[in-house]
Amino acid sequence: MRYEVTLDDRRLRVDLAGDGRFTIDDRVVAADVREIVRGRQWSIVLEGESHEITVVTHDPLRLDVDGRDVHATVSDERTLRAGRGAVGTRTGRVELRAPMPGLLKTVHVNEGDTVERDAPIVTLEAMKMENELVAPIRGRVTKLNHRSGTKVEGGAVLAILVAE
Amino acid sequence: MRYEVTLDDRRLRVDLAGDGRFTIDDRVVAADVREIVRGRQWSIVLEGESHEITVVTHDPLRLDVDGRDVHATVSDERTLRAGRGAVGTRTGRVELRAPMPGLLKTVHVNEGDTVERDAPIVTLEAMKMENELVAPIRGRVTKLNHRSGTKVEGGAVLAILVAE
Amino acid sequence: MLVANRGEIALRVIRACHDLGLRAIAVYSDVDRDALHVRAADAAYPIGAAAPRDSYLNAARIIEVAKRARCDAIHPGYGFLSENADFAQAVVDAGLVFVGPPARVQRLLGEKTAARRLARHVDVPVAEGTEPLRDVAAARAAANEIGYPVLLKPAGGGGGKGMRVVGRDQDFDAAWRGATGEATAAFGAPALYLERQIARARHIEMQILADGQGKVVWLGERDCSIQRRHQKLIEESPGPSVSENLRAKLGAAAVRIAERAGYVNAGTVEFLVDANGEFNFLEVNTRLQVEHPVTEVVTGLDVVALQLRIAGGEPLPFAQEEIVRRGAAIECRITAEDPLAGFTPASGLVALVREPAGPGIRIDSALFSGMAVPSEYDSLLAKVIAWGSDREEAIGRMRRALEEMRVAGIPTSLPFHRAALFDQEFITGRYDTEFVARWAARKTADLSDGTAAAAALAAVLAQRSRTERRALARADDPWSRAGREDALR
Amino acid sequence: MLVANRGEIALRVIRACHDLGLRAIAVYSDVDRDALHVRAADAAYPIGAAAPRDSYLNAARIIEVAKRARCDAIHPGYGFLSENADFAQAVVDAGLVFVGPPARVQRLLGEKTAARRLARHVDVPVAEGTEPLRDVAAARAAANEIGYPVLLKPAGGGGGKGMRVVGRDQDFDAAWRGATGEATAAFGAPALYLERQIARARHIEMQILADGQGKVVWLGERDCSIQRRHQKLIEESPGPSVSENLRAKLGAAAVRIAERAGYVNAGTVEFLVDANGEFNFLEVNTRLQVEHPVTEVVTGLDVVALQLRIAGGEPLPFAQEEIVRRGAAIECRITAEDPLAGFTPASGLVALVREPAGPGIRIDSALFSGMAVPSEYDSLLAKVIAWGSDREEAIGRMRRALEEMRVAGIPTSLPFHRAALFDQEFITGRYDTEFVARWAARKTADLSDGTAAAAALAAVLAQRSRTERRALARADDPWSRAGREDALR
Repeated sequence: MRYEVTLDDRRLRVDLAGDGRFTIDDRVVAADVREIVRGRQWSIVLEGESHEITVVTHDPLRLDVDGRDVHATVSDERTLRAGRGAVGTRTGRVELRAPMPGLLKTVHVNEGDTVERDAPIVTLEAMKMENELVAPIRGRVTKLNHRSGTKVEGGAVLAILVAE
Repeated sequence: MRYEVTLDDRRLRVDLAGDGRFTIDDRVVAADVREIVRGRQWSIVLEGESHEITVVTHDPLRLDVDGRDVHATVSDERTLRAGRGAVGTRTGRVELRAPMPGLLKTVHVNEGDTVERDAPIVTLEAMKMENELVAPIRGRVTKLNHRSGTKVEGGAVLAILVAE
Repeated sequence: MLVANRGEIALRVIRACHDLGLRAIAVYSDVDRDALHVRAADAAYPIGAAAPRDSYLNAARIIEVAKRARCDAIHPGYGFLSENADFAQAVVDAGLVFVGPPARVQRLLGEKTAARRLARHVDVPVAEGTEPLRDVAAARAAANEIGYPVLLKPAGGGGGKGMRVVGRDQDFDAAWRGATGEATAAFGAPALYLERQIARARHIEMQILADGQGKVVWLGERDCSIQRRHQKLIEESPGPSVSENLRAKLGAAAVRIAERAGYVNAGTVEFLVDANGEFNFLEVNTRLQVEHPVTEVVTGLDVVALQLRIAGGEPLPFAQEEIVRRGAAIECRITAEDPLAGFTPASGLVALVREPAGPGIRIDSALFSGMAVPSEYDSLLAKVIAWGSDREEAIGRMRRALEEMRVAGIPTSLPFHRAALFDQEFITGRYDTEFVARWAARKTADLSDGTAAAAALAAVLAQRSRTERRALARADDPWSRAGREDALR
Repeated sequence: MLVANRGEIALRVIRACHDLGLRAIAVYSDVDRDALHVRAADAAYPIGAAAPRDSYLNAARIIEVAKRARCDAIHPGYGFLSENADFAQAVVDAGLVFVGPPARVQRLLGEKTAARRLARHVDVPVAEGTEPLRDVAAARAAANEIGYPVLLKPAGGGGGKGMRVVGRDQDFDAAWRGATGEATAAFGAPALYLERQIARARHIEMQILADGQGKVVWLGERDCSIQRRHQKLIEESPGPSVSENLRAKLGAAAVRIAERAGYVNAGTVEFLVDANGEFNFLEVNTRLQVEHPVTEVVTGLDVVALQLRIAGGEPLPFAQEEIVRRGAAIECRITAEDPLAGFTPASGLVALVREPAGPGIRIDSALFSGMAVPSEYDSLLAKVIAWGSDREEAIGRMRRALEEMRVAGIPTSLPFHRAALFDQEFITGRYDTEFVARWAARKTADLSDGTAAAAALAAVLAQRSRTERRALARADDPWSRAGREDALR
């Protein structure tokens, strides 16, 4: 199985062979891989170097790599063939979700607006604080799902942006 | 289901009703029970008091009760009806097992010997140390399974004692 | 002792009780039943629903529990009821001891403009500012007189809640509305006042202790300039910019204010220090503070244990000149906030925790694997405190500790803290209150080829593991259900 | 830096490297692949099978790895190769730095009767005893001359391994055989010597540091009298029986011995102190000791970091009179031994760990949930160190820390330590080296009715949970297999 992985701004190709060996960017790699916590933490000794990788969050995929913080995406060959990768990175469509339940204090934009990266989209009141949720990309606001003053669940899609 | 529980030298009867309520020594107890770690740790708030109970080892059953160390046995009504409780406590038959793999350095007794509680039965060499395993009860040695000089596995039954 | 709080500070107070051989009683809201403070306490009582007003702010219910559980005293921790004078009074009226300054002191110093007057009275410099403002028009007029930027602050309480920096006249009305709303929510009082905003200032605070016999001592300062929206993220002691001379002046000023106020128990006097070392009084926090461990590891004193002794009527067991500060300490507040997404708060299940340990490291934490972080409360999860014989050693240890620490399941502030400890401004100690604002959220990790290869491999394995478990979780037996829960964490 | 050890001490040395910003290279045997020291290190190399002689005692292999990984230096930790003069020499011969005293010092002091002669030479009192003994007949004759009880000790190495107290003539031959065997196993040298056994003595040791420029300082003493079979279980500093005067005398004696031996790096000079405060030199441990954190938290010095600096050729950065001791510290060695069954060692899977934290608590530990404790090595799992501004505060904190700590899956020494901290002899500080022998293994927990009810209920739930999971584990899909592994832990 072939995967394409991004780590921050870096891109790598990983091939997992049926026999458990694997190659990275077509180079066969000698690594001793141990799953320390099921589905969460691996210890990998690769050419002598010792690495511990922990999955901080799955969605988006954030890794703790030896105490450093790395954004990652993984696309397998099927989704690659189908022409789309991880949500948002290839289609250019990004969902802005509520990170937690709260009160939607203010909606700063209208559908159809084009916004810069980091522009405020909504203000969410939660944990006794007002939190500005900003545009993760430069793009057009194609959908706004909730009005100011409504309570929203954690994970609710508040807005959809399409890259411009 | 009815159980008989011993905690060190204390004996209690626990009844678990089908509806999740329970009684202890025929007294209905109001307890808020939470399993914190599956099969290992419970938080129990019982009449206001907060208890945390951890299963240190299953066999023998050793509990950590709010940071105190307690020996326990549990017998359910079926085994109670069958006339036998937890291993060793009712039949008077105790197995002396190797706590870890090692070399059986010396066997200090012969089959048929009657020994006092805490009398040395065998010396096991393990973890670079010689360890004396002593009689957990006063009783007669009815069986010795290994000779001096043999390697034994962890958990191997080294001797059987019957209470006198 | 009843501990009227939750999270790491409840556990901290329970530990102080147990260190002294005292019984500790916890209270908990519906979502905190499994919390460590509940399990560590000798007894624990439910006090209501998750929303603070239904539980941790429910003074009547808490006092009722304290009496039912036959407690002698209540420790409020920080936040919640800790600076509520009415609560302090109600505790005393119920025949219990309140561990903190008496209601009279809280009233006097809790009204922030009254505290400013008191400070001026004992010759402590106070930042240019106003009394509580009648309305937005009066406020705007005052702001124009003082000159922008100005600081809008709630008169009813401190701690950074409801504060707003206003840079220009046209933003004033919106800031006034926001600050009024937050002040009302946080302190039940909308009143605001204005202060001149001091540029590139440092937030320096002085820990004090006062016993019931009128003795007041200062323990040393903390530099808490690294804040975001007036919420502290890193604190240290000694302040890297504070000279021995300034320290003594701040200590003396803090003691004068405390003496004048008839202060009893632990407290903190906050100052703003400008680039020239000139200082202005800000406010008094009439309670234990989040960052008290920094002072504890430098002085070797147990501030919470001393709070309990003072509340029990004991005199302070040492004189000012017996307080010896040693080395340097730094605290990082690990919060459930995502610094890579504008510090948005996070809630959810903590799938995995590993806390750092070893030489010079102290952890005050409420974290455990499997913990559900609720969305109703402050986002503080754990405090990592590093001590060193000098600042350089403390920094080395803190970097290592942050590198060792793992929290998975929810985003935390770790990425910010890890970056901050390598920031040149922090290393040289020349930071100010704008540090976080200047901090560029996202730096790309500079991974070696080998590290990138290992990370890529783990990313693939994580993805596969998750996909497989999701497939398995379709079968509906108890095991796969448990598996699914694991997988979805 | 290559760390030629495992367990908590390997992690301790790696942390010291990281605190200083140095790269740390781990080595591991086949059973240690998942260990924390492997994961914490920057690089890690397998060095062979579980048996120590195939891995952690395999000097040639370790040096080869150090060269391959382009290390500059090797830190041996304690145990294993730490007091092996040939190894120290081989490291230097390979062009690497050995972090510890040079081979010449190790040879001189490693031969225990030579060390006794050296001590006598610099007017340090030495317990009555013999040179290495030719055979059992000569030994018996010497024993009868000194008078029973006597102590049989290996001449080839210290640390309590292979020591035997002999109470009477008829037990002598068996003790000789046992001690010869253990001495050969531990040090590769069967030679034994005799010392007079001092009744109700205290084991007091003095930490020293010496740089390459001939400067030697002492940091303070540790009372390590709480031992079982000469393996320490609790250590503290200051020694509760040690006067300021005795401390200065022991310090001066230790420095004289170190200077005479041309000592370099960290070391410990051990003494036996009798009920009258008279002291006798025992031996020098030419390495870092397990209990070094006790001295670190009292002095604020990082002994391992100082070892690295000294090995790098730096002079000691302080003078004797600049070393300030503050407060009191206690260390409990949590081992995989069952104190309720004669301290039999245990191995197996650690199902759950919770380590204590909070004010005054330091943890040096290799434990993690899911760890497999191998049977091949020393049983030390974790060290809990409690500091307090005085001994009473340190005791209070240690009691609380031990009460907080949880280890499940294998028995540990926790029940001993929990009981010891409430023992009247310990509380008053009037214990001696017979403390553990006198300790009655099993005290019945005195549970309140409510506590007993909760414990009984949990016992039933634990039993049911296990039975259910065993039943489920019969179905053979991946989940139930994982479940079974959990259940059988």
